[in-house]
Amino acid sequence: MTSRRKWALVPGFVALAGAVALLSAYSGASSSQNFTPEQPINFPHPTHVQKLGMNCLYCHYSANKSPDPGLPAVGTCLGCHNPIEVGPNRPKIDSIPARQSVEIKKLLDNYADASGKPKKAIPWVRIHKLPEYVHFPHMRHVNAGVACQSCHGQVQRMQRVYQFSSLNMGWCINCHVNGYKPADAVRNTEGYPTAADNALPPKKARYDCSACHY
Amino acid sequence: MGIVAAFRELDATVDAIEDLKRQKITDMTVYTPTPRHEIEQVVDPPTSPVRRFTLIGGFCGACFGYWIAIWTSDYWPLVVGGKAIATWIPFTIIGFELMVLIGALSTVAGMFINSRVPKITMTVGWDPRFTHGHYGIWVPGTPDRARVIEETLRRHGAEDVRHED
Amino acid sequence: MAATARPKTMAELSPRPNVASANQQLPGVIDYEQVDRDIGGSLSPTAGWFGALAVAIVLFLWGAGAWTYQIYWGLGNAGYNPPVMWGVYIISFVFWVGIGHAGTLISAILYLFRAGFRTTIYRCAEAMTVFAVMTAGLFPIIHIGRPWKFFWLIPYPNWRLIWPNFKSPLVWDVFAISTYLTVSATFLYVGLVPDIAVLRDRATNPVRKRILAVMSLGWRNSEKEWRHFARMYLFLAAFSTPLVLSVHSVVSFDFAMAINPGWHTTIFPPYFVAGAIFSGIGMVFTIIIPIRKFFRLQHYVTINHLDAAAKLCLFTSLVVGCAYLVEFWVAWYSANRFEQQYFWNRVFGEWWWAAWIMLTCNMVFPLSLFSQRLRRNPTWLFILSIFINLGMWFERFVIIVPTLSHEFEPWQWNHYAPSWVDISILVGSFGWFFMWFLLFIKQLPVIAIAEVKEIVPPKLRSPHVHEDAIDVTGRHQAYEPDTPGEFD
Amino acid sequence: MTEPAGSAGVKRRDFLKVLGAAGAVTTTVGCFQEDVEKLIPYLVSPDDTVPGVSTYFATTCRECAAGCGLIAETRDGRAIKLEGNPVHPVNHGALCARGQASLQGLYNPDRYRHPMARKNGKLERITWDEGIKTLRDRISGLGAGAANAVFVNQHETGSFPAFLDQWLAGYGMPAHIAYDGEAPHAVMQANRQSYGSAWPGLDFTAAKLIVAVGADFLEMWGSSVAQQLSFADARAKLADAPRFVYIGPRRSLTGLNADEWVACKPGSELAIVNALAGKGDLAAAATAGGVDQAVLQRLAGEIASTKPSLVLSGVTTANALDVALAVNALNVAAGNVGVTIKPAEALTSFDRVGSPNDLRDAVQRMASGAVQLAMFRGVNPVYVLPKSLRVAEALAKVPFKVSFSPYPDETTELCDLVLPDDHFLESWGDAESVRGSVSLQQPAMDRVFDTRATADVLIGVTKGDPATASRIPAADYRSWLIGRFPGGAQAFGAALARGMAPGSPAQSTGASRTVAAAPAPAPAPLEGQQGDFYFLAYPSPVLGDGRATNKPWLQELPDPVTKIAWQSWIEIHPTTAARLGIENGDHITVTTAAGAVTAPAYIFMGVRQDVVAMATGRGHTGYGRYAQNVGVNPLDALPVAHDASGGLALATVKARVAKTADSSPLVTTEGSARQHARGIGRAITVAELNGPEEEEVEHFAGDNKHDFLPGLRSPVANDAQGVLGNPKSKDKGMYDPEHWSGMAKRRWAMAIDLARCTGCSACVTACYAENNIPTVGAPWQGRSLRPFHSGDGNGWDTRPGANILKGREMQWIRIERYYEGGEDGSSDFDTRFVPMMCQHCGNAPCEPVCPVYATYHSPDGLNVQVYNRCVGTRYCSNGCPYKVRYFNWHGYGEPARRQYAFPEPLNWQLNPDVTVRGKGVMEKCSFCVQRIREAEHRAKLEGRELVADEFTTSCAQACPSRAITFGDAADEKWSVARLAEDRRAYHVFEELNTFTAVVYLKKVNHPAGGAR
Repeated sequence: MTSRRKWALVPGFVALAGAVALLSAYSGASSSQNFTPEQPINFPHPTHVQKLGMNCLYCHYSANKSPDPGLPAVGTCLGCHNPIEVGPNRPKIDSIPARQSVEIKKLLDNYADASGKPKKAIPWVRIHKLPEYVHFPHMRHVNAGVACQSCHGQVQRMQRVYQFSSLNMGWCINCHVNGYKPADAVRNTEGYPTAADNALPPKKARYDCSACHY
Repeated sequence: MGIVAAFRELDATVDAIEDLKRQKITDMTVYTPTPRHEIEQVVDPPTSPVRRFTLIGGFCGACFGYWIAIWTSDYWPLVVGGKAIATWIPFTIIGFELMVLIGALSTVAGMFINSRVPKITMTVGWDPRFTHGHYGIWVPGTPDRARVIEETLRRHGAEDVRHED
Repeated sequence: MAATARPKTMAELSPRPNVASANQQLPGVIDYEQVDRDIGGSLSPTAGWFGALAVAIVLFLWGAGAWTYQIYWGLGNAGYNPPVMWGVYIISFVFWVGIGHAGTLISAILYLFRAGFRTTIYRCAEAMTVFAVMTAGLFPIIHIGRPWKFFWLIPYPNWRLIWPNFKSPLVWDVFAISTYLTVSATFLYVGLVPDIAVLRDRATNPVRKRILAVMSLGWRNSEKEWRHFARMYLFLAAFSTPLVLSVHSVVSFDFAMAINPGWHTTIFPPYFVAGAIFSGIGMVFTIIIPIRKFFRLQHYVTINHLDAAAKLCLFTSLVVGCAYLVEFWVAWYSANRFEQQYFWNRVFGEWWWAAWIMLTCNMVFPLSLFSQRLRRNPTWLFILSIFINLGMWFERFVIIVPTLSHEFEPWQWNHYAPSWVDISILVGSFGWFFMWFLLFIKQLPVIAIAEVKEIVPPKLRSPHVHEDAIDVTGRHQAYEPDTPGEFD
Repeated sequence: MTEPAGSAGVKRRDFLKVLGAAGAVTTTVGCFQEDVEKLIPYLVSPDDTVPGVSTYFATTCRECAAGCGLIAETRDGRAIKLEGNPVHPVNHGALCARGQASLQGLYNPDRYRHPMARKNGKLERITWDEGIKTLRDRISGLGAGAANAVFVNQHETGSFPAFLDQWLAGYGMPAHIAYDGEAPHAVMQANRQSYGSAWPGLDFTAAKLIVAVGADFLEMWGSSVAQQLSFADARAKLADAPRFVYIGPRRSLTGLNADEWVACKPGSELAIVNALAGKGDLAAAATAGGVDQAVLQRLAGEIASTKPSLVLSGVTTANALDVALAVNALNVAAGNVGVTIKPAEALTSFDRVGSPNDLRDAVQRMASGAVQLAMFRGVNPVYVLPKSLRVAEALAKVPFKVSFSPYPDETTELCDLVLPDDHFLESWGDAESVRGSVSLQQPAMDRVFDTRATADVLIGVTKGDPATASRIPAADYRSWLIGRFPGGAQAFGAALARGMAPGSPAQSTGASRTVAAAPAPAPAPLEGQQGDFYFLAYPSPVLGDGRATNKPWLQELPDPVTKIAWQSWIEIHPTTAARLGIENGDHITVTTAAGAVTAPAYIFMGVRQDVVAMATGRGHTGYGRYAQNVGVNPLDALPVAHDASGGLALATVKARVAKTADSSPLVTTEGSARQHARGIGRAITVAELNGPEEEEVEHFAGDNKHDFLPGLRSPVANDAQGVLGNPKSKDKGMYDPEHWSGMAKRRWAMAIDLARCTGCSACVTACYAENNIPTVGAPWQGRSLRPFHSGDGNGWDTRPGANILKGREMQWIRIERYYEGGEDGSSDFDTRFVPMMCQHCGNAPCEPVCPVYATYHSPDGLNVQVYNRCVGTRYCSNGCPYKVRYFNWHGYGEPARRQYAFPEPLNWQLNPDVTVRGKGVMEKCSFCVQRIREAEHRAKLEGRELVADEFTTSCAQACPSRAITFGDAADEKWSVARLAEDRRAYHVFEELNTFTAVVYLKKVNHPAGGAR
């Protein structure tokens, strides 16, 4: 009897091992999800988006007309954070050195000269990085009504930006095949989808390899 | 608790088994260095159920082979060489190979299950000589039968009879 | 004692004769104990064995080094010469897979046919199969441009949501080869279990005994075990038979499925299977003849067995030769200019030398086996087997290289020359193969103990003349040696 | 334009590239490292560019004198591709291989990165101020010696020569010497005499007969792109096309395009032309030329009867001028002037070219020690003049030598001061290609290195000294140009958009040289010389006079005629070779009175039996890693001989040929030059063309019907083609023509007109430029450890083109050159040029064999190759009947590897839209899928459908003979759909049922005594 029970262990163990192997293979392992690097300047998205209500496209100015979303030039920052001229745009805190934040100091000290001219580029650390053999046209997605947050997460709430999505192929394909619900866009931008939104059919996209790989 | 006997000769073993069976002692285990039809004949066991494992395993394998090939091809339909998405003819190869693979493995599994290997423990009633040159008979027996059994075994020329408990 | 009746004769006990071992085969073997002694005794390592093993390991390491080098710098260091995109690696792949086939043929198909001569050589052949397929399996990986991505050929659920292309002959290969490896390895192992049990009980060294105990799965030679064992063995053989035919057919699809001249023919599957068995038997000779000599097992692997195997070898050689000729005839008859120009180029063009090596080694030399004296001459069989191995390697060379170098597009016609990397890895593969084989023959019985015991006459109470034969029905048969001096 | 943040921007770009390449491999060798990438934004975002979207600048090509218009595509501040400017009167949007490759001049890794001066024997880095000051001091120190100063400038049109002369005159220096080693001086002088302009417009379309007497008008003779466009248009008239006869000792690329070749001895052209003109004795001419009198008879008749005709001369013998004059006389007599030869539409490219005679004279003055200061810009006398002139020794006598060359060429390495010039894609300028219009040259991008435009340097020199500061009021050359531009800055800015403007550049005030060039010594008459072979040097169609040799694309581009790359060769006739027991690749030595050269033999039907020919351009001893020690220079064996016009005479010497012991394989991409009756390049004669259409071959039972469904769709590949899909299946997915994506509606296809194709190979280089194709022939890219072979000591195969010797070139599109006839060595053979690229089969044999779907058929009819999915089994290549798949044998795309094909800064050119392939991956022509997708994106953004012919592939765009047409065959609006219906249309290897998407249109032959 005991020998019989002991004997039953062996195939059981094998089956277990097989199941574990399959599961581990299926989970999208090799993804740098949640990559949260330290940036040269700790740019507070919440302040700019939520407090000042700036639009993503103000800084990422080519996201709707180019594959490359575009990064704000130092000049763009200095448009507001200008060390000399006191303009209407200029944030109050800049004028009060005592209350001037460390990060703005960094900006002004390292990347702009006293006259308010950009001095050198800010070496931002790249977070959302697709392999070079994947061609991701931002403008197609933005113009199709995909909310930035759907892929990048609620950046307007992130004190420090991190990689929200896994960005692996299955993640892309799921949306391309099953489609993107316009209601999700509303939800992702902290809105409440109306019945009309919910009624809209999901937007599908090509799942042909050569749509992204060439 | 029982008696294990070792025999030198094949015919002696066969006679002993026959005799024991005649005495309605059937719950014995026979050991033989190599499969002999003579012994199989006198023991006259039921046919091994291993073949069922083979059949079921092979059938499942073939089905799984066709299924995985067709399902994956249809899961992401990509046309190659102008061929249809799910082409059953080449998939027959997959079906066949998996039939053989799973069929064979389940056959082995069937053997293991039926003959209770692998054995974690060496049970009683056995002697190393049985893998060498000797035939053996092990009869788990109650003391009351013990004498009769030993007598029978010895009469048929058992080289050595041992009581175990 | 008097009370007992006259003991029944075996004739009365068993009306039907034991088919598996009806013919007397091993006059030199007297009883079961002798089998254990002889075969068990051959396992003690010798200096010569250590030397051979060392050589094998060195060759293997050299090949492994070459492969590492190739992975770092890219396949460019191999001799590929586009459009000859396949070279030594695929040639060796087909070669090694072919080698494997004889093992399965001998252990499975001949088992089903109840061919008695297989008993003493099948273990050796089966082991050869497993190690040959292990070797072959490496080559597709060595051959591809990004070996580290090889697992993409295996269907497993993945986050890319994309699966292998089951229409590709290469995926068929993956299935065929892995199935073949698994089944033949299982076949070898379960066949070994009773013999391991024998070794376990004979072993004196406690550590070794422990290991063998685990490997033997607690096998006890009980009649019940034997019964299921026999069934399983039968079905495994029944599975292996179509498997061995399918595997090399699938390998031949790698070529037959492409439209290239010289590849795109329906004759390929039978042609390849026959060639595979032919080459395999060649390798069996290469292996078994030295073993039989150095392990002093001549009275197990007898001249009769070699003779029978040689006949098989001759037969497959004739099949292969026929296939060669048919290819030429079809090329001529097809009136297809691509085919015709290609086959002309194969024999009289740039590759004439390879083609003629193939034809002489595989078609001409084996004809010598029509002579019984040569069939029964181990030395000649050994020499011939070397030629066969060479010839069969070149057969694959002739199939692959001339086709690719002389295809549809004349502008892209090119030559081919292997580089030192190709050669090193080829040599390394032999090292790898023999490393495993040498380890095997000194650790596990190279001849199937249990099955040999089947054909050794069992002890019976009725006395008989010692060195003469007793068939299982107890009848006495005087023995005449086939050839003088066969016992030494 | 505003620039991205200096080198940081650069780093980012090549990081992107490299990363992709590395990304493929880092996982490979097993070292996983979390490589952190930096994003470098602009400092001030430029208003006119969008990151990730190309910006285009109209400018002018300065690679040769023709001055074609360019459109430079820049991405994130880097020029990544050059295309012809469609509105330009010379090239009408086409561009030759050299023009394409000028990008590799811009990004050449061997460019000087800063000014340098010779200190204690070797060149050391200096600042620009030092450099300019040194030059200024030297000039002011000249005093009277100024009159003997020499400034050699590459011949170029536009304002700079005038500006330069003005500047020189200011210092009392003689006007500069404009040198062009490739210009046919004799022809130009004759044209000036006969037509009043150096290069009248040539209208091939108007001609009914073209006779070229050694005039290689598809190669270095004149403005090849313009001539090729016109010639292709003429040939495209099919039945009415002009018959083309080529007369000359060697059948050049132009000759191979001819219907008939009259192989005459060098030097006998004059007699033949006169005879044809009816002025001379046919029999004498025939014997002199070693040609059949009957042929000349017939030709003379043809010329007399066929009007209008076009006769061109381009011989390089000592009597070149006489020949040219005779030919012009013939044209005048035949009334071709104004019809096929249009002085009114003259090209001005060669109007003010100086003669090599002047340079020779200058060199001799240097040798005499009279010259105090020599300045060189864009000219490399040490290389381009025959060795027998001893230029190096002459230079040694000059106390101070200045070079403005941006490359370490042989001359510059001897100079004392190097002030590297900007590349024309970095600097301002103008050119005059046709009279009355200026084509402008503007920088397409920021400087790659610390270089400076020579004009600005010269201005700097004057500005630095108060005495001279007033001479040139303008701050820099740009403002100087604007200053003299009609309409000023406003008009200038407006004109830049098109790159063209009416008007004419500054004319040189022509302060004539103080010393007149002494006439050259008359060369010895050819016939009297020693030796039984004529030695014929000719400018390479790809490398010209050698100034293009430092560009890997051009080194890798097989010579259109011999298909040899990365190597020099000596052409010899099969019969002669057989007589001398010479095999292909045997090294043979050609010895002339002036010297000797040794090179591998190439057995070629296209040279006379008594001629050995050799291309210039290789054999540099310097000029950077790609040019150095590759091949030999035929000029080493040439005497200094000039024709009456002062042009360098290349066919003036006889030679002895000796076979040497050693031999080396030819670095050729050619397998078999014969089609073996496989119908790859097909031709049709005019007679057949006029005759009835041959009926369809009917198919035997069971054979698949070989004809296409509408729109080049294959009847078998139902799903693949989107039609006839399995009716039972509910969703045929994206392969359903009704699928919302609409992909399956299209079938991208290509039509190639062999009647137009001249085999010039511009498409090949264009493909390299567009698709990041690595060059693999550089000496360090070979295999490692070839035992028993000579390597560089540590075991590397350092033979130039080592990979190509193994057949590993990566030409996604290649030009196959097949011969028909001439097996007996006769001069009567036909050549078929077949551009061969992935045929994008409807039923592709490569697709089903791929185990991982790395190649498959996309709904819009592309045979897609997914690099990142490829595991490299190379099975697809075996399956491909066209052998158009190429494998990355080494890490050509991996900077860490020795074989890296894009050493910094060549990688700046890489096209960001195309993946750089790592090692172990298969690649092939993608029909420029990145352009297809880009067009689709654009259309989508503008909310419209694709417009017919709105975009095309790189090869089709560049093709100077407009032989390639790309488009959607399933949509009649696209022109390719029309061409697919042409009666000349055929598919290669149709019998294999591959249903290719590439349609070839048969070549049209005009045999002697043809249909008209």
